[in-house]
Amino acid sequence: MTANIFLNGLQYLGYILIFPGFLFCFLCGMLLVGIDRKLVARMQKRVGPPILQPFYDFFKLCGKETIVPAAAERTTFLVAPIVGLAALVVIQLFIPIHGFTAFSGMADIVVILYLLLIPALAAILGAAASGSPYAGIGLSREMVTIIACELPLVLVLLAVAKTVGNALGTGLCFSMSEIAEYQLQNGSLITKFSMIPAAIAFAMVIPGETGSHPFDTAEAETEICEGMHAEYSGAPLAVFKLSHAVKVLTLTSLFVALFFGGIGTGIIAFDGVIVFALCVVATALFISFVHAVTARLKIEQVFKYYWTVVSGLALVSLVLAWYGM
Amino acid sequence: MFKKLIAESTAKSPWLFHINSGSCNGCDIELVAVLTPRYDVERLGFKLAGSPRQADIVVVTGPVTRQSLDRVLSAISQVPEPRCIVTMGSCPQSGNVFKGSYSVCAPLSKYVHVDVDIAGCAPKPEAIMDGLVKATEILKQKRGQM
Amino acid sequence: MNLANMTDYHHFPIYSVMVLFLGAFIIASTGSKPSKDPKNPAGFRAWIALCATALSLFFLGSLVKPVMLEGEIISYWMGSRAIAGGYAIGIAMEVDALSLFFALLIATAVFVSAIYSIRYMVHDECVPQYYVLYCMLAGGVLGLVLSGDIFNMFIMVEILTFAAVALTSFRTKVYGALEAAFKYLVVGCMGSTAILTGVIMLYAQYHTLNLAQLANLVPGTMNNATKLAFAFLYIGFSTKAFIVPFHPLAADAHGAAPASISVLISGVLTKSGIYGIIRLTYFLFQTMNLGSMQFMLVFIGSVSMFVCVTMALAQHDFKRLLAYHSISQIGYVLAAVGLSTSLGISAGLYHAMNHTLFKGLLFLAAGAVLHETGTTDLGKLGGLSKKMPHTTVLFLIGAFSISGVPPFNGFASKWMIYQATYQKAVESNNIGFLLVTIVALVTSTLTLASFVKVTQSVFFGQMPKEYENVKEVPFGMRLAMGILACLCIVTGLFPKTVTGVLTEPAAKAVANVGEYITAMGFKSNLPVPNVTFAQVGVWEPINWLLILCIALLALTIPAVAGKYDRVSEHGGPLGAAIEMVSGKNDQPTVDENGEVDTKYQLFYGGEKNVYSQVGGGDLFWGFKHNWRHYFDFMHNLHSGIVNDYALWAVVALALAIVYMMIVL
Amino acid sequence: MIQFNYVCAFFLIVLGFYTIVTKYNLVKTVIGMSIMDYGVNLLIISIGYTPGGTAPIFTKGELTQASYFVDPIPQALTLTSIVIGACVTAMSMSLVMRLHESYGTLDTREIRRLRG
Repeated sequence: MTANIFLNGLQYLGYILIFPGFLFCFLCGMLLVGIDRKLVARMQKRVGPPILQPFYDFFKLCGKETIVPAAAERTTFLVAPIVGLAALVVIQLFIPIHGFTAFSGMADIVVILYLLLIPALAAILGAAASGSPYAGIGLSREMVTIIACELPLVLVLLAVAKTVGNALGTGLCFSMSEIAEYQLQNGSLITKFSMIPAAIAFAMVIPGETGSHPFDTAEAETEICEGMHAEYSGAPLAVFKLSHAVKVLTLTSLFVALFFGGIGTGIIAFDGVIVFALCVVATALFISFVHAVTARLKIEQVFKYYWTVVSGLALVSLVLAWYGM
Repeated sequence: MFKKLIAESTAKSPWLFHINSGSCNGCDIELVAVLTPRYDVERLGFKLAGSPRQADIVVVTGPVTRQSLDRVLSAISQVPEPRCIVTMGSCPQSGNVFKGSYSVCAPLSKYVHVDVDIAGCAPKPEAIMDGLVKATEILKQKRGQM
Repeated sequence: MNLANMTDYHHFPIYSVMVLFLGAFIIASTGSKPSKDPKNPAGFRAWIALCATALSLFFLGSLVKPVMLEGEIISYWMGSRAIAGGYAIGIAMEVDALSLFFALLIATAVFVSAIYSIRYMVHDECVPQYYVLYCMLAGGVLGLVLSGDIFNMFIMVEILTFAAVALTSFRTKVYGALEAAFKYLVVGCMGSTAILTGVIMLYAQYHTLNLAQLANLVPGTMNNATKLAFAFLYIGFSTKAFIVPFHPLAADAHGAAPASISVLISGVLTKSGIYGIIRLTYFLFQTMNLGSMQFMLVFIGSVSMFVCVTMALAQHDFKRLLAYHSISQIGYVLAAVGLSTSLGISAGLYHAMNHTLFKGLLFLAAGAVLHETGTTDLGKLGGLSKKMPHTTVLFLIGAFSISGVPPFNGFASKWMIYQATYQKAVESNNIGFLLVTIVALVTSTLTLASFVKVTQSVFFGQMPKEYENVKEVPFGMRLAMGILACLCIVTGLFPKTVTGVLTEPAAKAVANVGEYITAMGFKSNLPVPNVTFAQVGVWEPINWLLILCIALLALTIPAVAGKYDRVSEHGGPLGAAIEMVSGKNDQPTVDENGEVDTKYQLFYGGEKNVYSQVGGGDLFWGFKHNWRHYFDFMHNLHSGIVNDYALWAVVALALAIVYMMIVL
Repeated sequence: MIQFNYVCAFFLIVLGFYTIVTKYNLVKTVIGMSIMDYGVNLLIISIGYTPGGTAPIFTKGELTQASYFVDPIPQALTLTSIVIGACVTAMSMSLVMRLHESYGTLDTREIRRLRG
């Protein structure tokens, strides 16, 4: 495996830097967040910021001065956002876009579930390194949100693995590319009725995992002054905002890959556009709509909500998948 | 190439940090009114930031009472460079009706270089937006010289 | 005994055990006058202990090729009295892949901990006795793992229990050390009595004490006495492994013992308990093909997995938190081994190895914090990363490993365990095992949560005034931690080779009991099973790390490039960030009375610089609030009274007897 | 007759458990542990007994195929078990002494600093 990576290195470098890698994530992630803020504004009868607002925010922050507080641990404080963003982009490489995966055969679903931990852990370490009490409260809430989102995510992924496994006859199948191929042949997983509760559960997990409005107790600007990013300014903060945007893209494209894999033509360019369109619809429905309608929850309500309502839905689909529906 | 892009986007996405140094909350309500759907200053890119580290424009309301003076100054000092100090309402500019009181160290400009003064005892939202837009121009020039 | 005969590897098992006991004897005979050198109170005795552990590690290391790769089983008779009249008379040592796997694990942990304790035991008195007990403990555990005679195993269990109890209460002035040692001794002695009763019941039925012969005779002829013996032996060994009903012992013992001993208790003694249970269930009684036996082991494994991780979340002391975690990881190992599928056993053993490595590293880091600041209370510490940067980095490697963050070794073995349990659930079409996978995944996140809590309350956040003059730990301690950290990273990056060389031969040995019996000279008709380790999932850590490094490079190049185009001193998108790392940018200025100027103070809503550390108890309020009834109940359940723990032990014994009578 | 020994042995073991579990005095716990040990020793000895057997000691010239010996191995095991019992009692009594010195009491309900 390592050998042929060096062989067609240029192609892989292209994957990392351009298509499902940095450029794609940067542009599509920022666009998604722009569309999200615009939709929320429109739902409140406001004109709302231009779609390219996240780009302006990013470049403004790059121009700002970076202040490292005296109480902070300098290197961890500055390196944490970069590692978080890099890990997030690497996850995007493993997610199939209608059958085409940049690096298949390297990580299966459970590994992707755990790779999603690294960006969150990087943000937590950055917050811990800044030494601010607001950041301390923020990271404690972020950790509780991660625990809350972990259970439903696990149940959904096990249900998907079991359903595809039943069809392939091996009983369970963890690898993403096999799931993508299965959906190519017999249609998206959403069409199977045992998968509908799992899709809804995954949709409910997306706002929690990305920390968008009703579940953004970790970065509550009003209560704990931007929570984990309280002491960040300038370029590191720009990288954190960018990784938030890329996380929205990663989770929605994972949702599309898992449940809407069947939709799409063969040509890679069109598939990219179609998948991005589906991601926009997913963001609109699950993040913007929920943001405009709800108020921020207390952290123990977030935990209770995820471990009862959403996990129950995911459990329903797991049991259905288990008995071969 | 970057310099122009950064200067351009500094003007397009100014983030506000609101410090209340003992105001009667008249100006605070007006500032929030500017963010509501009717006036919607967010279409120009404005956003309320939670901590001074993430702010570009610091909006100070209230007659800077003695109790809050050093707190206001330490908060302003924590805002990273290209920043703009905006005083809203006449209290921070002259102390308004509270001028001469033992506990008011009124004109903020005695302690900090103030860039934009928005006049009015509870200025109208249009005046606030005009002041804030002027502040973004100043930000852009400051960004250019840095 | 010419030299050629001496260096023949068949003698190495007894050499490795005897070297340690010899070391203990020599140190004991050199009196207890501490040496004048302040940095190393035990003087040359520390070097004797170090050489003894190094030699035993060398002997076991050279056994890897014949036993692991070529699959040979070394049987060694003490006093060369072999089988007379069909009965094994002498005491035998039998080293197959499973025992060698555990022996290697134990020898590495013992060697590294010896390096650490040279500089760690500086503040203590009568350190020579510490090294005597240390070598006795190491020798006892190695003897237990390598012995082929069940009564010899009992003797070694006694030796290691005595040494562990004495070492737990070594620092008598530590809060609660004597009490922890007494509780450990009482319930440990009950466990040993249970083992002795079980051994004697077996001898009464089969008139032999040799493991291989028992494995040959027992499976067919199971009457009530042997079932009783099985129950007693099982409870005895689970006392040594600190599984659920006996886990408070471990929490007290680790909390009070010196860090280098906590490494041994958590990394080594628990593994010897697990080894005993594996020998018991797979070899002696061969009951693991019964569904109910698998259910028992997996159930106890997952209960101890979940109970101990939630207890750990509620702790206020660094070492007690680590102690509860080691029991929860032992729960993982037991659940995986209890599946009795070859992949399950291989995953369980792989996790046992990883656990010894990262748990040793974490305890050494806790010891370093105790060595420098004098306390391990999570509420009082904070911000030590500025004063102890190396310890922080090493601790973070250990914390990431235990909580299963991808590139490190904890993830590789936990990932294999999830697959093993899920595959078992699919094969046996029994939804119970699916529950175990879910509990395992959720427990792993709770482990991550408790280590985030430790990171924030000990190493990051704000530093209290009294730790101003804390400085980095001496090099010897950091060397020990460094060795374990490198092992953690290496075993994490090469799961295929590590499992191929170490855990798969051991798993084959567990499945292949027939060869174990014939190696001792008894005829056995058990078939040689063909063992496959087919894995459904796929995980290539090296390639993933390669892509991550390329991505990291891709991020930093524009940043560094930005720095040179002199547009402004803050340059391109990340210019400022990289400049800061190189420290060129403005430094926070400190005025005359040590007050940092306001620009670099933390933002407190305008207040002056105030010390307020968020750590210890006030983290994870959301989780604790939702589970408050559970936490209160568990807090009261662990009452700390000796009688309650003894009551749990007796109840567990009764339950085991009833369960074995019904099931077997 | 030998069954009576087994019943006594197991009775002693259960008595030992009873003392450890219910008595709230440290010294009584130690006594309970040693009673448990004596029970096991009695069990080991009575297992090795063959009716009509003599002590397993060889004397010159008297070695005949017909002479009955009691099984020697359990007796060897009992020796070790007695020694271990003695060590357990010695160590636990020293711990009890130090506990009394630092906690000021022998009541196990007070000695519970490490809990929760």
